[in-house]
Amino acid sequence: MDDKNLIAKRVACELSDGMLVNLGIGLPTLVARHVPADIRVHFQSENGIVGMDSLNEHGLAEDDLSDAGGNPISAVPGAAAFDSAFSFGLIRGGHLDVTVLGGLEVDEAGLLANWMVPGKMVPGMGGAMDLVTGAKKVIVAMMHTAKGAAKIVPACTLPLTSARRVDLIVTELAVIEPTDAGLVLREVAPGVTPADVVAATTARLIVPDNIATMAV
Amino acid sequence: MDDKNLIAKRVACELSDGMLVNLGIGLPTLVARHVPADIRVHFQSENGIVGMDSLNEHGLAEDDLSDAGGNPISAVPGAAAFDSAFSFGLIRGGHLDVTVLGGLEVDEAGLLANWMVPGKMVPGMGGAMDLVTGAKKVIVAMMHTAKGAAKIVPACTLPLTSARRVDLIVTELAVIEPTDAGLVLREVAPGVTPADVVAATTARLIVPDNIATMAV
Amino acid sequence: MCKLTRLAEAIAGIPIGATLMIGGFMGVGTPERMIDEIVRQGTGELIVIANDTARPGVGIGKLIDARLVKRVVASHIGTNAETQRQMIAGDIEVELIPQGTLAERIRSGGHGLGGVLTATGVGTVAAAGKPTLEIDGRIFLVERPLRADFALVAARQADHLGNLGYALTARNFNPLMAMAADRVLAEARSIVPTGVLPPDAVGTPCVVVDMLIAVEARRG
Amino acid sequence: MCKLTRLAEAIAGIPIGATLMIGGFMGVGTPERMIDEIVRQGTGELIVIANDTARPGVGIGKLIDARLVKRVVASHIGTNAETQRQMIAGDIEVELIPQGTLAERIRSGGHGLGGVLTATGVGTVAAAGKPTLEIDGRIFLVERPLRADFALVAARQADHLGNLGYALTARNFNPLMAMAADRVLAEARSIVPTGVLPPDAVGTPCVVVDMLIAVEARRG
Repeated sequence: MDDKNLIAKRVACELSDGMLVNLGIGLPTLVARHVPADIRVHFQSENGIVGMDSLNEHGLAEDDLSDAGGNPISAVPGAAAFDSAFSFGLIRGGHLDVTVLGGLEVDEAGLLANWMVPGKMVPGMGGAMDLVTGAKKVIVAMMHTAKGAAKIVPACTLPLTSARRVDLIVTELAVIEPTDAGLVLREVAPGVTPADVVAATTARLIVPDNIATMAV
Repeated sequence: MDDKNLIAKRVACELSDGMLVNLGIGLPTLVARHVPADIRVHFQSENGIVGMDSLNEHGLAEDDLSDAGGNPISAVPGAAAFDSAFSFGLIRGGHLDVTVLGGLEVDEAGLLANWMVPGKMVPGMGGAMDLVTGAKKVIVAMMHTAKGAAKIVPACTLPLTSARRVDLIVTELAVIEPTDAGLVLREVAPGVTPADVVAATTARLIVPDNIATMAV
Repeated sequence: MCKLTRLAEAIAGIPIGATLMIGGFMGVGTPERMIDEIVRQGTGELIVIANDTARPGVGIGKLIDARLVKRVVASHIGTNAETQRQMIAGDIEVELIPQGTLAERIRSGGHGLGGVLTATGVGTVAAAGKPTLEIDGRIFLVERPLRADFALVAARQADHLGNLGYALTARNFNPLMAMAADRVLAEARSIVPTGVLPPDAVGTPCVVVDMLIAVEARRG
Repeated sequence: MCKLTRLAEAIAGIPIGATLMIGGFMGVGTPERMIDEIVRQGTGELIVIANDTARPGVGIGKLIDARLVKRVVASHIGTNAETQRQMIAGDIEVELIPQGTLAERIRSGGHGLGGVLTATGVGTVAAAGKPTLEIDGRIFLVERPLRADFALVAARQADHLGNLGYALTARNFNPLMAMAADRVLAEARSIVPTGVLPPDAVGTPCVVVDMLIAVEARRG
């Protein structure tokens, strides 16, 4: 299993039956592939649907049905469509159980920056600020480092996505939980030691005695 | 023609093709009967429909289709249904061309009181406060007096419906326009003199030289 | 996750003194089966948030008749003389809210907004005690969000997942309330297999519905 | 009152420098015929309020390619390198707004509300210069309503009166924008006789639509 699917598979363990879940573009979309067969998770695409599904057959793309990246998708039986105000009512109103997003930086306070790099990349926040502020549980799914540089840092240097602390960080090396006391290392990937994680992290990590190995 | 239909017919002259119109319960509902045949007016019922029509045939009542009084109605081809938030978005957002409401009192400032009599009748404002505050044009359609007592008064004694000045008052005696200068007598009913109107009104009325006779 | 629940069991979960949002407008689009069951179980001291109390013997009026309501938050009660009688006698407390403000306050509670800024009510008794905000030279009331312990909603159709489809003016407050309560109980005139209700006909997505009241068998 | 208008005539009514709301999300549910006609007529210096600018050659991206836009108000532009290029060169001004806030600000403009109270953006650069309000101990931004001179919306179906029905994710911002502009121009994939679109399938009632773009004849 490659790093990204390892991350996605671990994130999928956080999902349970009946949940409403929003997956960010990129790595987070892989999570849908790893949902256990015995539970039903409702995937929202913030452009206006609950019950999105991937479109695996050629020739069935429909102009009026796409994901938040504008790509053709399918819909499960029992899907529901709505406008953008309602879609963000679901997100902001506490109806969204889990959002899984990528990250550029997460810091010791558990704050996320994932929408811009001043002077370099200004894509816009899209729905990210609403998702992080409004979802019941925020999971950051990302590679632990970028070109060798730590992404889990003492304090974000990039503009924040929200003042709300995220709930879980899942990388190819570790599962880390932001808490009142700071970032707690909860799990390491198979073959990875706590020391490996600490070495790849510039933020202070709280390393408990008992650290589980990711069940992936 | 009885007094109430005379009022309704005069109010109907204010309507033009394509307008969105909301008629209050009671006297105002009569206005629908007097719309000229060569124009199409869209009637809103604030409980959630544009394109309401009266139900004239027995046996066609539908449980899920009623007016704001809970009575069965019909719908014209091209009607649209929606929830209460959208319905009041139409009203509050400046999309409603005309609202026609009954009145308990209208005063020299053109302010309307029509939703309660303290200690006597507390029905609630329903949609009246939104209608008077939000509609492009507010027409009060009412009998000129109640049991001999003037309803067009120097200053409302009953709780106001809105701080917004109404645009026109139509009674069985007169058409009166609230203006910056005060209440201006614009028209009298056939057979009624300006002096008759003044006598039935405790508010100061501005009586211009040229007063038309209601074209009813 | 099956949301199908027997009527008696669903209503038994509502404690005395609970705050209920109840859909419907003058009894149209009101969850009649749930109301009848509350009356049967006698769950009292309720706080009811609804557009109106309909008429005696109709919709929410049945809860008033049975004296199960201690407080009503509504836009009008003028069609129900019994509500007015209990109010004047001091047996029931009534808070009146302009209808558009009521709808928007419920939406605000369900959509996670901090409240509503509306010009409706400015300069009237409805503004009493409420903060105001001036925006572009115009005064708006700051109206707070409304939420409830339970929302009792009625739909024309539900599917097996709990998606709800509404019809005509029976829609009214139902989809707004279904977003604004801790527990959402829905009844539908018919329950169809998942997939029968097309995505564009769903007014309330199943994810916000907690219980779907089972239909009683008519055959056999 | 016939709202049917020829495409060229409808677009000719949009002056240089106008503020346009344009429906669609990454080109899905975007009024492509109207956009193509704006490009053909070369109406420039536009202010565009939309979720995004899609991609070069797609939807609103075509207006960017043609350099007809001086200012964009959107939730993201990351999928359009040309928008970013023009922004960095100082040829186009970009205001970024969180997507849920953008949707709600447009709704607020169309529904006559004084603005939106949202926690989204608090403590971030999106809060810069915005007033805040504390409600129940929680801080909310006061976000202002948005309106435009014109809304350009796309529907799956329209009827002869101008009622609009949307499909799936092509709905997105269209019904919100159709409420929030002085003039509303709609195009639909098909226009059906009045009565074909049932009342519950109407997403935008005809009363807010000013012009319905005529379909070009395909037969004969």
